[in-house]
Amino acid sequence: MTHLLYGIFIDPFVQMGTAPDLLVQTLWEGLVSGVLYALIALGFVLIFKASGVFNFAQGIMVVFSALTLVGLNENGMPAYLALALTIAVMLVLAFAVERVILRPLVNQPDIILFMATFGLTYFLIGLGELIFGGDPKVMISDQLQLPSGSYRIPIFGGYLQMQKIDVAAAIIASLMVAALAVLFNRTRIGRALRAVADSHKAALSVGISLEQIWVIVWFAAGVVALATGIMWGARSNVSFALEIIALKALPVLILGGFTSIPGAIIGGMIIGVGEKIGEFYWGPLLGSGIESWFAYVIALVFLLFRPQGLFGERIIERL
Amino acid sequence: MLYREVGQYKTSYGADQALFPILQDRIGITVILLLAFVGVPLTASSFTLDSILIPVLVLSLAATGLNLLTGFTGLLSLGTGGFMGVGAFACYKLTTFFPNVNIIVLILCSGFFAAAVGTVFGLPSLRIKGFYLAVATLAAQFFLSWCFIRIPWLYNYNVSASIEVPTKTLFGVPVTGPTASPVTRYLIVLSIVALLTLVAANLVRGRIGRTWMAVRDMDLAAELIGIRLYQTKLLAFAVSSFYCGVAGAMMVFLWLGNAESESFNINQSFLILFMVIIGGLGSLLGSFLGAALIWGLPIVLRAAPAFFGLSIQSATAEQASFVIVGALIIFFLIVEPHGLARLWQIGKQKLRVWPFPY
Amino acid sequence: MQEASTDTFPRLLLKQAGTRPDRPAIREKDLGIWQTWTWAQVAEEVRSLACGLAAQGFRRGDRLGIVGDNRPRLYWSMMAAQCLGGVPVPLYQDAVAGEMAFVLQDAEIEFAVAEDQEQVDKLLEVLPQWPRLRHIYFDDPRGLRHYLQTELMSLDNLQAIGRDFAGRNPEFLPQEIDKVQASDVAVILYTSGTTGHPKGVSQTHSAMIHTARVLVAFDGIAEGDDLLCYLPMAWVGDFLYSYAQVHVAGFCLNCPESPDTVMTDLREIGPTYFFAPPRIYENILTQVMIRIEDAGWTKRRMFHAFMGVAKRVGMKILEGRRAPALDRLLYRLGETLVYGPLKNVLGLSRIRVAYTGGEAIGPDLFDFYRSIGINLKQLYGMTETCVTVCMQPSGDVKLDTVGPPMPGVEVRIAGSGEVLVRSPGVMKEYYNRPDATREAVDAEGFFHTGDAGYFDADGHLKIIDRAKDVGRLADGTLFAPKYLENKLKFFPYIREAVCFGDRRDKVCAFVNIDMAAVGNWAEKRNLPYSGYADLAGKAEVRELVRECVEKVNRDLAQDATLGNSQIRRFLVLHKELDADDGELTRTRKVRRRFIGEKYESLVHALYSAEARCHVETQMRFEDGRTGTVSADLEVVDAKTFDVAAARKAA
Amino acid sequence: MGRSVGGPILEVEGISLSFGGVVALQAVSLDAREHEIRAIIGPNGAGKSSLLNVINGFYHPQKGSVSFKGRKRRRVDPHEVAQQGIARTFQNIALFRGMTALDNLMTGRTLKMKSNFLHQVVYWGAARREELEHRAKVEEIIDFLEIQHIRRTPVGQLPYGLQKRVELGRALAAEPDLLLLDEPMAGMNIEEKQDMCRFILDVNDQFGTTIVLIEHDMSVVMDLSDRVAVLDYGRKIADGTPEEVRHHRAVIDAYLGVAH
Repeated sequence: MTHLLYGIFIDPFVQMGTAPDLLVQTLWEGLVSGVLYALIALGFVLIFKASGVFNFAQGIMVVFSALTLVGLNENGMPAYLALALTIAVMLVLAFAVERVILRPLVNQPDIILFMATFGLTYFLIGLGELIFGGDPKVMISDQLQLPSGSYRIPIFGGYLQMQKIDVAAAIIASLMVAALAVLFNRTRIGRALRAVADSHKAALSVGISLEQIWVIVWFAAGVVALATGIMWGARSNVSFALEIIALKALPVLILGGFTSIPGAIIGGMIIGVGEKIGEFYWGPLLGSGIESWFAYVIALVFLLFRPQGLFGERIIERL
Repeated sequence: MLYREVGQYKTSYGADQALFPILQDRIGITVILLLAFVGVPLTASSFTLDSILIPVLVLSLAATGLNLLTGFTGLLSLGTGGFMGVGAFACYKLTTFFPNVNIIVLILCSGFFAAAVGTVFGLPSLRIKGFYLAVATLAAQFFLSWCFIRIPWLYNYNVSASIEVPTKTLFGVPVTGPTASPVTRYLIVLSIVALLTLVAANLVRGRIGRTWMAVRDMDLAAELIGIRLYQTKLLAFAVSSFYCGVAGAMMVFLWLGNAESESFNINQSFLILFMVIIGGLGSLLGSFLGAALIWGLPIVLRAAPAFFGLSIQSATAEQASFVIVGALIIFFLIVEPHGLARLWQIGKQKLRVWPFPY
Repeated sequence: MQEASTDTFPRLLLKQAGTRPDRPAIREKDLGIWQTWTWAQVAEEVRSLACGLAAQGFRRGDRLGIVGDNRPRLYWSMMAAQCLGGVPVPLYQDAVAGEMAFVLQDAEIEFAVAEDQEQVDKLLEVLPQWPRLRHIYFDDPRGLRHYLQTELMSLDNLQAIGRDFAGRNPEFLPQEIDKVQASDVAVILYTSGTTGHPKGVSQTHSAMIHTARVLVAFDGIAEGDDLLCYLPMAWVGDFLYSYAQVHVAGFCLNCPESPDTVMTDLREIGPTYFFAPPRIYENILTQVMIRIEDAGWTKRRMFHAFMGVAKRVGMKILEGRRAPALDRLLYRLGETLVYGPLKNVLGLSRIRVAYTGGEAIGPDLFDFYRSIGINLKQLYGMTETCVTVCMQPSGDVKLDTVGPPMPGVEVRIAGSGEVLVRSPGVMKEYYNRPDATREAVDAEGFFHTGDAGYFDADGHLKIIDRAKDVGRLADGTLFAPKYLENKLKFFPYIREAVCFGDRRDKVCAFVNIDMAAVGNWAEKRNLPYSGYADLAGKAEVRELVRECVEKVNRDLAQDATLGNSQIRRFLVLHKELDADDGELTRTRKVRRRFIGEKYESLVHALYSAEARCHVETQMRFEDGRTGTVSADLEVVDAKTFDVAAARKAA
Repeated sequence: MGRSVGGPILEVEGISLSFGGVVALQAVSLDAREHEIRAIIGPNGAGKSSLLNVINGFYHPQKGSVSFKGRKRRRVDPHEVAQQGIARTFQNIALFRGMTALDNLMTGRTLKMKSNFLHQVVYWGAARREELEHRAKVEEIIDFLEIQHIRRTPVGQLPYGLQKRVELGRALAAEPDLLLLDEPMAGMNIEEKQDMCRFILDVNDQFGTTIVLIEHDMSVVMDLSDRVAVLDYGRKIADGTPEEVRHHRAVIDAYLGVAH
C-alpha cells in the first residue's frame, strides 16, 4: 500500500528532479504529438463551428487524404502533382459531403448528422481500401522534401533528441493555425463563418449561402486533414490504425471546447504532454498502455469543473 | 386494411392503457411469439440460429439497453461495448466463483455489475450534456477495454487472454460451452430477451419512462415539475447498462462461446449505436429492426456475389460491403431520420385508415 | 296482448333490472372511456332521481321539461318522471329561448332538467315570461357555481335528496310505479309544425311500448345490439329507438362524448342498429368521395373498380338473389379490399339494420350503402303515429316506396289521395288542443297524415307529395309535382325543377342546372362557356337535361297511377332560382305558384306550340343591386313512353 | 366572485439577482394572498420572468428570501419547490414535445406517484393501480380544459394555442397551491385569449389555486387580477389594485406610456 502511494505521489517527482533531461524530452514528445492532436481537433472545430456537425469522419479524412497522396504517387505521379491532386480530391469530397449529406439533412437533430458522418467514415474506409489496398504505406517524406534525421541538443548534462520532421510539423502546424486565424478574422468568408456559428440567418445576411460555407469549411478541414496525414504518416506510416489515434482529438475538444480554435491548440498540447508524462512516470505502475484512456480521464476530470471547456463561453440557462 | 377497429371501445383505463390496445396487434404479437418459440426451433438450421437469429436477438437486447439511455432519456453514450464487456467478464468470474449456480441466474446477475459500472460512468451526466457526455462515455469505453486487456484476473490468467466458456447444464441439458446445441441456446436467449423487453416496455410506459422522456425533451421543465434530474439520469444509466451487461454475457456464453477484449471495443459501441439510430430512437421495436438490419446487411452483401455467380476475393467483398453499409446508413438517415420504427408506424397508420389516405 | 307486468316504462325498467341486472344498459363516452351503467345501476339512479323529484314536490301528471344533448341522466330523468306518473317533455336543445318559452308555457312546465350552463341560461332567460317554472336541475355544474337563483339545483343534489327520501320511505316509489297506467301519457313530443306554432303530441305508454315491440320483432332486435343516440331527444325517433326499444329489448344505448365527436364515437362503438335522416348518409358519402380523391392513384383506381362491382352485384348479394359466380368472387375480394375497410373506417361494419326516412332519398345514395352490404331501409311515419306506419322488410326493399304497412297498422287512401292511418300507435291527442286533435283524427280513429300517396302493385306504400300540393291533370290522372321534381333533382346535373300541370292537359317543367356538376361536365367535353346563363343556353346542355327528363319519364311509365304525368315539354332556366328573388323559401323549397306567375310568359310558351321565347327578369345580384337579365329560351320536347307497353316490358 | 382571499401564502422579500454584473432584480418584494390572482407587469426585460425563476428556485438570488406557506427559504432546488406545491407555465412553451398531451399531463403528476421500481418493472399491482387512478385524475383536467380531441397527439404537432393549454394542464396536474403563469396569452388570438381567461378564472375559482401571472395584454390583466405589481428595470415601481396601478404616475411613464 505505502509502496503504491509512494509510487504515485513521490517517486515520479523524484525522477523528474533527478533526470530533468528526460523530463524535457518527454515534454517535447508530448508537445509534438499534442500538435498533431491539435491539428485533428482543428478539423473538428472548423466543421462544428460552421455547421454544428460533430464530424466523426475527421480522423478518417486524415488517413484517406494521406492514402490518396501516397497511392497517387505510387502510381507514378510526381509528388507535388499528387499533392495538388489530393487537395483537389479533398475539395471534391467537400462538395460531395455538402450535396449528399448536409443538404438533405439540414435541420435534423445533431445526433442524426453525427451518425451520417459515421456512415461517411465507413464509406471512406471501404473506398480507400478498395482503391489503394488495405496494407500500410510509407509516407513519401523525401519526395516532399520533408526533413529527416534529428537535432541533438545537450541540456542538463543529458541530451534533447528532436526529430527534424517533428520540428517541421510544429512549424507547419503553427503556419496553418495562423492562416486559419487570418481566414477567420480578416476575410469576408471568415466573418460569414463566424456569423453561421451564431445563427444561420446572420450568415445569409453577410451574403454567403450556407451551402458555400459548408463546402468551404469541409474543404478547409480536408486540407488540415491532409497536412496532419502527411506529418503523421512521416512519423509512423499510413494505415487505418491512425483512425483510433484520431479519436484522441476528442478529449482535446473537451478541453478546448468544440468551437474554439485556440482551445483546440492549447488542449492538444495539454493532452499530448499530459499523456506522455502520465505514460512515462505513472504508466509502469498501472501496467503500460494507459495512453489509450489517460487523455480521456484528464479531459473528464477537467470537464467536471469546467463543463464549457477551456475557452467556451459560460452558458446561462434561460426559460 | 387488416385493422378492423370498429367496436373495440374501451370501458376502463386499464384496457385503454394496455400494451397492445388493438385486437389485431394482440393477435399479431401472439403469432410472432408462437413462431419464435415453436416454429423456428423446429425448422431453423443451426447456421440460421448461430449466425443470424441468436446474434440479432443478443444485439437487439444491447440496442434496447442503449435505446433506453439515448432514445428515451436523450443521453448519448459511446460506451455500450464496454458495458457489455463488464457483463461478460462479470459473468465469467461469477461462473468461476459459483460453479454450481444456475447459469441463467448468473447471466442476469452479471447485468447488475454492468449497471453498477454504468452508474459510475454516468456520474458526469449531470454536469455535462450532448457530445461532451458522449466523449465522457468514450472514456469509459477506452478505460474498460484497457482493463479487459491489462487485468489478467478478469480472464483467469488464460494465456489466450480470452474467456473460454465452461460447459454448463440446465436440467441436465448443456446450455453453454461447445456441446450446447444451437436450439437450446437460441431458446434461452429468446426467453431472456423476451422477458427483458417486456420489462423495458413496462418501464417506458409508466412513471419512470415518462420521467426519462421528460428529461430528454426538456430537462429544465422536468426539474421544475419536481423530477430529480440526477436520479433519473443515473437510473437510466443503470438500467441501460444492465441490459447491455446481460447482452454482453449472453454474447459470450450463448453465442460466441469465447471472447477476448476485442469483442467489446469501441467499434462494438458504434455498431450498437447504429442499430438504435437506424432502428429508431425511442422505440423498442426499433431496437430489434435496427439490429436485424445492421447485422443482416453484411451477411446479405457477403452472400450476394455468390448468389449472382460472381467470384470476388473476400477482402474486396469486405471492403465493398463497408462502402455499401456506409452509403446505406446515410441513405436511411436521409429517407427516414426517425428510423425503421417510424416507417412501420406510418405503414400501420395507412392500414388503419385504408382505403383512405388519412 | 301486452303482459300487464310490462305495460309501462317504469315496469319495463324494473323487469330489465331484474332479468339482466349486470348487462350494460347505457354507455357514455366521458373522461376518455366509455363509462358504463348496468340495468341494476340505472334502476338505482332512476330511483334516486324520482324520489328526489317527489321530495321536491313533483306530482302525478306534472310535466318535466328536458333539454340537452343525449346524456344518460337526461334519459333517466324521463324515466324518473314517468315513475311518478308525470310526463317528460323533451325540448330541442338548439332552440332559442323564445321557442323554448312557447313550449314551456304550452305544456305548463314547472320542473325542468337542463344539461349544462348553456341550456340553464336559456331557461333563466324565459323565467320572466314563465315564472311558474319553479325548479331547474342541471347535469353538468361547470360554470354554474356562482348562479344564485333559487330555482337552480344540480342533479347530484337532487339525487342526494332522493336517496335520503327513499331511505326514509322505501315503500313510496314502488307504490307510485304501481299507480302508473298503460293508458297514461308517457311523453309529450312537440312537432315542428310547418305552419303556426308547434303542437305537443301526447303519446301513451301503451302506444309507444306496443310500437316498440312491433319494431323489435320486425328486425329481431335483441339484448346484444348496440345503438348510438345522437339525434335530438325531442324528436320522436329518438324516443322510440333510444328509449322505448331499449327498454323493450334490453339492449345497450351509447351516448357520444359530444355532438362534434359523433363520427369518432360511431367508429368506436360500431352500432348494430342505426337510424339517420338522408342528409347524414349524404354527408358521409360526400366525405368518402372527397377523402378517396386525395388517395394515391392505385388506391383510387382500385376503389372505383370495386365500387363498380358493388353497383353491379352488391344489392343482389345483399338480398340473396342470384348473381354470377365470378361477380360473387370479385365482390368477396372487394369486401376484403374496399367495402370492409370502408365500413370499418366509417364505423358501419357491425350494422345489421339501418333506417332512413323523413324525406325522399336519392337512388345513388341508397344504392351506395346497400351495394357495400349495409342493410339500409326506408320507413314512413310521423310523431302522431309513433313513426311506424310503413317499413321495408329486409330483403324486400324498393327505392321509391316506403314498404308495406306494419302489422297492426291500417292504412287507407282517401279520395283526395291523402294517406290515413289507424293503429295502436296513433297519438292520444294534441296537448291542450282539442280543436287540432279533432281536425287530425277523425271519428273512426284514422289520423290524417296530410301526405298524398298510393299503394303499388306489390302493396308497398308510395308517398308522392304533401296532399295539399297534389293536383290532377285535365284527364284526371294524379299530378304530384314534388314527386316529379325530386326525381329530377336526384340527377346531379339538376339543381332545381318546377313542374306545372294541375288542371292542365299535360305536365311541363322548368329546370335549373347545377352549375358545379354541369360546368364540370362541360369542361370534360371542353365546351367553352362564359357563365350560368350561357351554359344553361347551350344546346348540349339541353340535350343532357333531356336525357334526364326522359329517364324520369321512362320509370314513370312503369307506374300505373302516375304514368300519364310524364313530362312532355321543359325548358332550362337562364338563371338560378333564388331565395333572394323570392323564388325559393329560405329552406330552399320551390314556391311553385309565385314562379308560375313570375315567369308567366315561359309557362305560356311551354303550353303553346312555340319552340322558343324571350324573357326578361328582375334579379338581385350578390352585391344587392338589382338588374334585369334577358334571354331567349328553347323549349324542348321530351320523349314519353307508353304506360301499358312499359308495363309489359317490365 | 364567490372565493374568499385569505392570508399571504407567498412572500418575496428584498430579492436581488444579477448575472455576472448584469442586474436583473433589485430589492424586489412581493406577496400573494391565498386564492388571489396576482399579476406582474412591466416592459420587456423588466425582470418579470427572472422573478418567477427565483420563486420556483431556478435562479438563486444573491440577496433576499422567499417564503411560501410561512416556510422561509434562501436557496432550494426546483424540485423541492415543486414538492411544496408550486407549479408554473413558461413564456416560450416548455412542453415535452415528443410525448402526447396525455403523457405530458401524466408527467405533471410525477410527484404524486409513489410506486417503486419493482412494481414499475412488472407494471402490476401498485404501479398499475396508481397509473389508472392518476389517469382518471388527469382525464378530469383534460375534460376541464376541453382538450379531449388531442389527448393522443404528440404535443409537438399541436397549434400554439393548444400547446399553451396543454402546458396549463400539465401544471394543473400537479394540483399546486400556487400557480405561476408566464405570459399565458402571449401570441394568442382573441378567442384563444378569452378561453384562456375563462380557464384561469375557473382554476382559481374551482380549485382555489393562488395564481401569479405575468401578462402583457393590459386589458386582460386589469379584469383578471386582484392586485397588480409593476416592475421596471428590475425594480418594483408600483403595487396595488388594477385601479390604483392604472392611475399610478410612475407606471404611466414607465409602462403604459411606452408599451405597445
